Amino acid sequence: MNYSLVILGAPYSTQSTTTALNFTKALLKNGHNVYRVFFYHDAVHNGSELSRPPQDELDISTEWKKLKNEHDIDLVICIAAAVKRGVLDNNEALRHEKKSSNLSNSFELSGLGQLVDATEHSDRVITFGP
Amino acid sequence: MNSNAIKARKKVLVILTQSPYGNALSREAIDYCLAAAAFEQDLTLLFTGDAVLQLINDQNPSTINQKDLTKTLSALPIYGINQFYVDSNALEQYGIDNDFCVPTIKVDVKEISELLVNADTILNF
Amino acid sequence: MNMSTKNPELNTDKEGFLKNINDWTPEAANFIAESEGITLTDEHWEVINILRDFYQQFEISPAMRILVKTIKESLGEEKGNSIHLMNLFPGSPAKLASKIAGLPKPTNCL
Amino acid sequence: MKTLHIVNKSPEKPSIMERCLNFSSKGDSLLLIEDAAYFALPSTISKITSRLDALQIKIYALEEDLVARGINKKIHGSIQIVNYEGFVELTTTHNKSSSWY
Repeated sequence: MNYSLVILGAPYSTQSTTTALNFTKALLKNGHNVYRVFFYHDAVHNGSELSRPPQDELDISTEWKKLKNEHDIDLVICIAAAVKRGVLDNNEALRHEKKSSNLSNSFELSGLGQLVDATEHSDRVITFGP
Repeated sequence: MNSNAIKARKKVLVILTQSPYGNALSREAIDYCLAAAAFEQDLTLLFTGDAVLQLINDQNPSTINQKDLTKTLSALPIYGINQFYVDSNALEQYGIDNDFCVPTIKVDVKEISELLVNADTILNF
Repeated sequence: MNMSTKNPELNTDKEGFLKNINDWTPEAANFIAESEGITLTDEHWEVINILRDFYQQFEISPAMRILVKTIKESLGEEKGNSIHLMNLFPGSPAKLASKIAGLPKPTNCL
Repeated sequence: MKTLHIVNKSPEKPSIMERCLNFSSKGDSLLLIEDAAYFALPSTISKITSRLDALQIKIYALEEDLVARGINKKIHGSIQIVNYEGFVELTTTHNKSSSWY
């Protein structure tokens, strides 16, 4: 089956992201397809390249990176929610005249149209609340 | 940007549960609705719990440095979204009625269950 | 591109959007338009005024489809179409007209 | 058209579960994840079991969240334990899901 996930909770502040990560792994293990993971609300912080948990804690950013590399899943961060909260790619940094960008290259900033598209093209949409 | 890029066909139920200013999800839900409308998605909105408080007229959140959510909500009909279902129990709980920023349809528990049954996809904000 | 050479008081970003939308005045609109190679006519102003009213009422910048619809409602079929808007504000009319009307910069949300 | 209801907030916010149960239909299922795992304790679940039974709603709890919280051996007998693969399975056997938080 084709799945899309909507993640709303901030990583490290809520369980939302780790629950979604484990769910994604279980999906892939069971032969399902992940059409898109859409990060909205405080979950946009998942996109920051700069987060660094202590070595004895799960590095969520590395987990997404692995999934991206191994399964090429589509990790999309809502551009408006991200820019507002300080998660920017090069384009947005230039556009808003910020001196640096911080989006990890596993992710892509895009619009809410990507979430609309995901609801249309997925058999299941699972929301991971904050 | 091309609104024909997606041929919308699914019935999406957006369930709103958050109060207007204590949580940004209320505004982010409306932002989703505006985007969905641009792609002509078949959208139904259900306001339940604290989300019924979003509908109260005469809000003036400039006092707390926020934009007026009712102004944006009232744009939704222009975007073609007209199905605003409101949980009558939640209205009763807060003792509010009528005088809302959009025309609403009051629904009871049974009718709300039907909304869930009839949806293809549910998004919870 | 930089407005400061033409109008020292007008604080715009690199894309020509006002940094503070409260700085908007009809004169500011003329300056922004000029930097985009547009000389504002009455027909431009009809659209600008409608956009500003729309923003006043809803606190959002309308998507193109909604802008066309809104203009059609107040100015009729002849002007409420994308060709007319493309002629007035070439490229992406909703974005360019919003910039001149002093609305917030779009969030690239679609 | 069956719905999988996913709850993730602790019983301290009772209105969330209340809403979830109010809007459920016969034959739907309820999955307790994250802090909602505490609903699986006998003293909390017993407050809603009669309503769950009346609606013939099956109730599941996510094993990893139960174990993490030290309550996997303390839960009420009516609750079925599922791991993440069971969670995935539940999303395939229901047409859609609704997350209450």
